[in-house]
Amino acid sequence: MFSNRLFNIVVPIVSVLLGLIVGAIIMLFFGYNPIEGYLALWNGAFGNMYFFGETIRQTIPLILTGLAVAFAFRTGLFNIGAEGQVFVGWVSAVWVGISFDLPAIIHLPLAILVAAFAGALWGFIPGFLKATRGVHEVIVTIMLNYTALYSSNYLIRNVLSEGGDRTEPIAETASLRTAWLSETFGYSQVHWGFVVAILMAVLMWFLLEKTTYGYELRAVGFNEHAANYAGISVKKSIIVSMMISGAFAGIAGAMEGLGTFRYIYTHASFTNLGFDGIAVALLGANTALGSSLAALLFGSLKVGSLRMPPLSGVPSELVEIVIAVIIFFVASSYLIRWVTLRLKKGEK
Amino acid sequence: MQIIDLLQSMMPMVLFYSAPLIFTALGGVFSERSGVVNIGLEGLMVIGAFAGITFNLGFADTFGSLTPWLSLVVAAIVAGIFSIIHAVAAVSLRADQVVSGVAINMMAIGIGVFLTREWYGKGQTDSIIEPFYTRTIPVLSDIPIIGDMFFRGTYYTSYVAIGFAIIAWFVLYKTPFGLQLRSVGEHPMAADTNGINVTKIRYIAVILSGMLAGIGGATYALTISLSFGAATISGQGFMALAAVIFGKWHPLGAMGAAVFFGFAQSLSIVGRSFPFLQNVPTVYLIIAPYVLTILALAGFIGRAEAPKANGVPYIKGSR
Amino acid sequence: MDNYVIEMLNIRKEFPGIVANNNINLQVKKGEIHALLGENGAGKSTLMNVLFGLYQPEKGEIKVNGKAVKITDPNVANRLGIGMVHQHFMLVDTFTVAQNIILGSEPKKNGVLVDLKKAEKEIAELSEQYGLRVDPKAKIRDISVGMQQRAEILKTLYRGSDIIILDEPTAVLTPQEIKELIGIMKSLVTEGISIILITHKLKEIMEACDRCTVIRKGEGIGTVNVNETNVDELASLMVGREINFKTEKTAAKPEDIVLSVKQLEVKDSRQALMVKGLDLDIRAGEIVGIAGVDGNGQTELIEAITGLRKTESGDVFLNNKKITGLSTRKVTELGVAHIPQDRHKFGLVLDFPIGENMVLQTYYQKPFSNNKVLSFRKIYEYAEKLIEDYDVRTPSSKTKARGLSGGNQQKAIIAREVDRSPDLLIAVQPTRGLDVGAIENIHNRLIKERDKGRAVLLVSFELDEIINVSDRIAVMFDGRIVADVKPGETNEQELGLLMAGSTKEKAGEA
Amino acid sequence: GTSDDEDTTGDDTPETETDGGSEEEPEDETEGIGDFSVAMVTDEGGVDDRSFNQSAWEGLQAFGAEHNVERGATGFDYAQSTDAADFLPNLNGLVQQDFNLIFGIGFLLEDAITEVAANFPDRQFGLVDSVAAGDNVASITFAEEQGSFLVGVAAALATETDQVGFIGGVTSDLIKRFETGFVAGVKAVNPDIDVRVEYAESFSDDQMGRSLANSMYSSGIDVIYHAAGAVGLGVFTEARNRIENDPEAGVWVIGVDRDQYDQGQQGDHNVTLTSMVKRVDVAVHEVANMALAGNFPGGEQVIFGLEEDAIGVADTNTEAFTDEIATAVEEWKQRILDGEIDVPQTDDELEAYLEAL
Ligand SMILES: Nc1ncnc2c1ncn2[C@@H]1O[C@H](COP(=O)(O)OP(=O)(O)OP(=O)(O)O)[C@@H](O)[C@H]1O
Ligand SMILES: Nc1ncnc2c1ncn2[C@@H]1O[C@H](COP(=O)(O)OP(=O)(O)OP(=O)(O)O)[C@@H](O)[C@H]1O
Ligand SMILES: [Mg+2]
Ligand SMILES: [Mg+2]
Repeated sequence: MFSNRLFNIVVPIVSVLLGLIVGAIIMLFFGYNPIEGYLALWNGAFGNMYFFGETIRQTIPLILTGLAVAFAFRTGLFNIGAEGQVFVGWVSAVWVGISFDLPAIIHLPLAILVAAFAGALWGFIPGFLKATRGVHEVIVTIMLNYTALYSSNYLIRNVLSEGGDRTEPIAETASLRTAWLSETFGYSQVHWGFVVAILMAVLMWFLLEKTTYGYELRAVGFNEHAANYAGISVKKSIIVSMMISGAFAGIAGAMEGLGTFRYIYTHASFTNLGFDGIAVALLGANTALGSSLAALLFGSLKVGSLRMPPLSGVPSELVEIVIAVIIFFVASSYLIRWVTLRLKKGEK
Repeated sequence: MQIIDLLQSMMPMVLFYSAPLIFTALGGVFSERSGVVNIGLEGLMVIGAFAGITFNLGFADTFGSLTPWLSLVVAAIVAGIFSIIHAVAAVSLRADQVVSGVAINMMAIGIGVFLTREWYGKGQTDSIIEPFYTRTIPVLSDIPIIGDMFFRGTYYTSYVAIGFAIIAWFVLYKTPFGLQLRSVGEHPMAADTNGINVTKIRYIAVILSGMLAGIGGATYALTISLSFGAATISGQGFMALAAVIFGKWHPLGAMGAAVFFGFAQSLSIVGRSFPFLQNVPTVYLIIAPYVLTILALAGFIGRAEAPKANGVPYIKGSR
Repeated sequence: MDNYVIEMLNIRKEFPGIVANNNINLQVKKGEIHALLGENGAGKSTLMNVLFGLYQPEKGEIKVNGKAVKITDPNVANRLGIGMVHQHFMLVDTFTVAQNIILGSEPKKNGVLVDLKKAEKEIAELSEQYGLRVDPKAKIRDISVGMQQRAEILKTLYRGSDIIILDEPTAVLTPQEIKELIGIMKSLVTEGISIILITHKLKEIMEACDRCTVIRKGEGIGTVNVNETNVDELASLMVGREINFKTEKTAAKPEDIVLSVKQLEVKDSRQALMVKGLDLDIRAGEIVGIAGVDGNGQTELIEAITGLRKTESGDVFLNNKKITGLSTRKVTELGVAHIPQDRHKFGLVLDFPIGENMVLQTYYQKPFSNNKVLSFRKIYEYAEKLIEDYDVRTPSSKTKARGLSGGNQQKAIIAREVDRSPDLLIAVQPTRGLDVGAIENIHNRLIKERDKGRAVLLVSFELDEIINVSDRIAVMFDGRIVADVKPGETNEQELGLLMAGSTKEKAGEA
Repeated sequence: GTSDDEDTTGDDTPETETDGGSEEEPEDETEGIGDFSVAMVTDEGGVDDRSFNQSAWEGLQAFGAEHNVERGATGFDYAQSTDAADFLPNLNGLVQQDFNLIFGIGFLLEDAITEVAANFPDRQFGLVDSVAAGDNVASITFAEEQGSFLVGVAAALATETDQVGFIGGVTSDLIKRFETGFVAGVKAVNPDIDVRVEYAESFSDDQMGRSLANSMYSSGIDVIYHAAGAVGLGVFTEARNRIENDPEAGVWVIGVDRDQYDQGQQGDHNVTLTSMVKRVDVAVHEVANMALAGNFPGGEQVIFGLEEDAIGVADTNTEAFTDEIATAVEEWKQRILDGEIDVPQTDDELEAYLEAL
C-alpha cells in the first residue's frame, strides 16, 4: 500500500506536472511553442540572480498570506479576509515607517509588530462576531476586505499624505531592503522579508504543533464539541485563531510596505495577495512547510509569467490557468489516489 | 428630499445593482442547498460575462435586438458547462469544495482573458452595440408612487431576477425535486436510502448554480460594463456568496440580501447629494454598504445555519 | 419446500482489511418475524445493507420470492418491496415527518407540485391502520426518538414494503415503547408483512420472533426456531461461550455527599426548560443510576453539572463547594470526570492520535507541558501506560483515534477519565453499542472506582445496565427525579412505568 | 488617426526639431534605426485600456511604422503589469533585453523608474504623467488642466440645465488637475453653472460610474466629464441608456484621454459631446525620436500641452459639438496660448481663479 506520507508528497508533484502538461497542450492548441513558453517562464523566474530575487520577493508575502489562511483553516475557520488584513498591515507598517524617528533595531521590529497588531485587529472582528454572535466569518471577512481597501486609500490620501496618491517613503531605519542584498540579486526588489516569512512559518509550526495553544486550536479545528467538552474555550480559540491569522496577513502587508515598495499607494482594487493565499494554503495542505513551498511555486510562476509574452508571445494568463489546474488536481487528490491504486493493482 | 422622492430615485438603481447578484446568489443557494459549497461563483460569473459579451459581439448583426437575451442563454449554457468541472471535483472526486471553488475562480479569469487575447488580440473586448436598456413599463409605471419606483427606468433583467427568485423558492420548497435537493444537502445518506441519486442531484444543482451565475455575470456585463476584460467581474461573485449566507440559504432570503446590498450601495451614492452629508468624507459613504452588512448580521440577523451536509462529499457506505 | 420471501445465500462482503460477511445464509419466510443476532461488529448491519442495496456483495446470491435478483441500490430494494429502518435513523432533521416519509416517492399534483396534503392524509390512514402514532406535520427534530422510529417504519410501509428490516430498533426505547413496538410488529405480520429484526436483547427475541439466525464474527452460525430454544442457548450461540449476565459486586458503603444538586433548572439550546427544579445527592462510594427515557433532561443535567451548559437557577455543589456556573475546565480540575454519551462527537478528537487524546483535559498541566510547550515524550509515555493498564487495543499510541474500534475508543476514554482519580465520575451510556466482553469490563471498572470511594453517576437508557450496576436508582422524568429506588426492590416493569411518568404508587400496582 | 502626428510634433518641440527632422528623412528602409530599441511598461490598466496605456503603445507603434521596424527585442515592445509589484521586474526584464529607451506609462511607475534609472545610468527612461529624478529620465507630463478647461467651456455652452458634473477616478493630484481645469472652464463661461464633483475612488468600478452618472443625470445634470478610466464606461452606459429610452434626453458625456466618440454611439445618436484628448502617443513618439536623434531630454520635465498639440479637444461629434462651441473653444484656447489665462491646477488656485472672475 501507498503510505500516507509518501502520498502527501506525490499528490502535489503529480498535480504540478499535470498542470504544466495542460498548459503545454493549451499552448500547442493555440499555436505556441510550449518549450519556448516554459523556457521563458523558467528564465523569468530563475534565469539570473535578478529574477531569482524577484521570485523571492514575490514569494515572501505569499508565504505569509498562505500561513494566514492555513492557520485559520487548521482551526476550522475560513479566512477570505487576508486581503483586507494585508491592507491594514501595510498602512500601519508604513505609518510607523514614516512617522517615527527611531534606531533601526527598534524601528523595523516596531513597524512589523504594529502591522501584525493591525492585522490581528482586523481578524478580531470576524472572530469576535463568529464566537459571540454566530455570524459566518466568510461574509464578515469579505465585507472587511472592501472596508479595508477604501479606508486605507482614504488614510493614505488624507492622513499619511496631503492629498497624494502615495505616502512618502519610509525611513531607512524601517526598511527591509539593503543595498547589499539588492546588489547580490542584480538590483532586484528582494528584501530581508524572506527571513521574516521563514521565521513566521517556523513560528506557525511551533505554535500549532508544539504548544498548548496549538493543541487547543487544533482540537477546536477538528472537533469543536470535543474541545468544549475538554474544557477548552471554543469562543476564545476562534477569536485568537482569527487574530493570529490576521496577524500573519498583516505582516504580509508590512513586507510590501517595508520591503517591496517602502511606501503605500492608493489601490484601485485588491492586491490579490490574500486570495492567492487561499490557493497557497490549500496547495500546501495547510501546513507551514507546505504553504512555504507552495508560495515559492506560485511566486516563481507569477514572476516568471511576466517574461512569457515578450520572450515567447504566450499570454501571461496561461500561467493563471496552469495554477488553477494544479489546484484542481490537488483538490481532487482522490483521483490521483485512485489511479495510483489502480496502477498498483494492475502490476500484481 | 422627501423620502418618497428619495426612494423613487433610488429604486431603479437598487434593482439594477441587485439583479446580477440575485441571479448568482440563487445559483449559490441551489448548489449549497444540495451540499456543495460554491465559492467558484465569482469565476462562473466571469465565464458568463465572457460568453455573453463574445456572443453579443459576434451575433449582434444576426439577431438584432434579440441578441442580449440570447447572450444570456448562451452565458447560462457556457457557464453551466464550465461548472461541471466543479461538480466533477466536488461530487465525483470528493475534492475539498473550497479548493475546487478557488480553482474555478482562477481558471475562469485565466481562460476568459486568455481567449479574449487570442480572439480579439487585446485584453479587453470592444463595447457591444446590443446591450440591455432600461425600460419603462407602459401601464404599471403610471401607478402613483409605486410606478415611479419599480416600473420606470429599470431593466427587464431585474424583473427576471426577481421572477427567478420566486421560481427558485417554488422549486426548492414545493416540488419533489426541491425536496430531494434539500434532503441531499441535509442528510445525503437518508436521501440515498430513499432511492434518491445523490450524485445526480448534486450535479444538477451545481450545473444550475453555474447557469444562474453565468446569467448573473452576463447580466452585469450586458447592463453595466458592456464589454469584457479582466476587471469586469471583480468581487461580485463574493458579494453573491455573502448574499447566500446572509439570506440563510433561502432563495427569497438571498434575493433580499442582494437587494439590501443594492440598497446600501445606492444609498451611498444618492446620499452624496444630501445636504447634511455634504461634509462627510466620501469614504464613509463608500464603505457604508459593507459596514452596514456587518452591523446587520451582528445586530439582528445573527446565526445562520448552513445545510448540514454542506461541503461534505458524500461517500456511499460511510457513516 | 418452504416458501421463502427472502433468501440470501453464501453472501460474502469485504471491507478493506476485514471480511464483514463470510458465506452467510439467511432465509426468511413470509409473514414471520426473523431475528438476526450477533455481537457488535458481527456483520449484521452489513448483511442487511447488502440486502437493501447499499453495499454490493463480493459473492453470493439473493432471491426475493424465489426469483434471483440483483439489488444494485435502494431503489431496486424498494421496488422489490424491501424496506429498512436503519440503526442510525435516516431522517432529515429539518423536514416534517410527512416530508421524510414521502421523500423520493412524492405524490404529485398538477404534475409538478408535491402534494403534501394527500401525503399527510395517506400517512394518517397508514398510521391508523397499523397503530403507529405520529404527527405528520411535526418536524423531526422536535419529536421523540420513539416517534422518529415510527416515522421510519411508516416510511417503509408508505412505499408498500412487505419485507421490513429493523436494525436495532429497541436500543433507544423505553420498555413500554418496546412493548408497543412488538405489538406493532405482530400486527404487521398478520397483514402478511415479513420482518427481519436485529437486536442484542435476547428477551425481545424470545418474546417477539419466530426464528433466529445467529452470526458470529462474520460467519453464519445457523438458524433456530425460537420456540425450541432459550436465552442461554442463544447467548452461547452468539458469543461462542457461556455468559454470566449478572455483574458481581458487593454492597455499597456510601460515605459523605460528593455531588449535591439543588433545585436545578436548565434550558436546552432552543430555550425550552428541560431540567425543572431537580434535586439529587450522590455519596462517595456509591453508584447512582439515572433511569429515564432519552430527552427527559438527562443531557442538560449532565451538561449543567460539568459546566458545559449554563443553568437558569438552583445550585450544584461538589464536596460542599458551589460549582454552579464554573467553566468546564474548573469543574474538571475540581475533580469531575465525564464519560460522554457520544464518544465520536464529544469524547475524542478523532483526528488526533490516541496519545494526544489521552491528555485532552490535562495537556496544559505538568508534566505534559512546560511553560506552554508540550512535552510529547511525557504525553506518549503516559498514553502508553494507560493503553497498557486499560487494555486499549491499538496498533500504537500514535494511531489516530478514528482508526480504533468503538469498544477500544470507549476504553481509551474511560482510561483517561478514570485515571485522573476524580471524586465524581459521570458515565453516560458508557456501554452503548459495545459487545458483551467490553460491557463486562466497563461495568467492573465502574464498580472498582466505587469501591475506591468515588461517587459514580451512571446515566443509561438500558434498564438492565441500570439495575445491574447501580446501588441506587433515580428515575428521571420531565426534568425531575420522580423516584429514588433500590435496585433489589424494583423491576424493569415498574421502572418502565416510572420512566413514562406514572407515580410510584401506580407503578407499584402494575 | 496618427496621420497628423508627424506634422505637429516637429513644430513646437524645442531645440531638437531640426535634428529630429533630418534623422527622419532618409528613405533607406534597411538602415532603420540601427540598434536602437524602445519599449514601455504599462501600469495595471494594460496595453488595451482604451486609455493612455493604449495611446502610448500606439505611439510606439507609430514610431515603429515610421522607422520601419518590427515589434520585438530589436524594435519596439511592451511589458504588461497586472500589479504594482510587477513594475520593477518588467522594467528590469526590458533592461536585460537591452532596450535603449524604456517608458513607464503612468504616475504609478514613478518610483520604479527612479530606482531602475539609478541602477542603469547608461540607459534612457521616460516616465509619463509624473516627474522622476535622474539624469537619464525624461519626465513627460501633460497640461491636462488646459484641455479640461476647454471641455469645461464646451460643457458650459452645451448644458441646458446649467448643471454639469465631473466624475473622477481615485482622488489624486493628477485627477485634481482635470477637475480644477474643468470647473474653471465652466465657470469662465458662466459662473452660475453648478458643477457637481464626485470621485468614484476607483478606476475600474464601472458600476460605480454608472450609479454616479445615474444620480447626476437624475438630478438634472446634462453634461458629465469623466476622468476615471474604466469607471467612465459606466458613465457612457448610463448616457446611452437614457438616449435609447428617450432620444430627446439630451444627456452628454465628455470623454477623456482619447477621443471616446466610439464609446458614445447609440443608434444614430452619439452621446459623446467631445473628449479631452491627451496625446500620450504623440509624446511618446516624440521623445523616442528625440532619443534616437541623440537629443534625449534626460533629467528634464517635458510638458506637453496645447502648444505642442499634445492636448486637444475632439470635434468628431459635429452635431453636438456645434460650430458655435468650436469657435468658443478655439477662442479660449487662444487665450490660454497667449498666456492670458493660467489654468488652475489645485483647489487653492481654483479658488483664487474663481474669486478673480
Ligand atoms: N463501511 C465500512 N468500512 C469498513 N469496515 C466496515 C464498514 N462497515 C462495517 N465495517 C466493519 O464490518 C464489520 C461488521 O460491521 P457491522 O456494522 O455489520 O456490524 P454489526 O453486527 O451491525 O454491529 P453492531 O451491533 O454494532 O450494529 C465490523 O468489523 C466493522 O468494523
Ligand atoms: N467507513 C469506515 N471505514 C473504516 N472503518 C470503519 C468505517 N466505519 C466503521 N469502521 C470501523 O468499524 C468498527 C466499528 O464501528 P462502529 O461505528 O460500528 O462502532 P460502534 O461501536 O458501533 O460505534 P457506535 O456507537 O457509533 O455505533 C470500528 O473499528 C471502526 O473503525
Ligand atoms: Mg449494526
Ligand atoms: Mg454500532
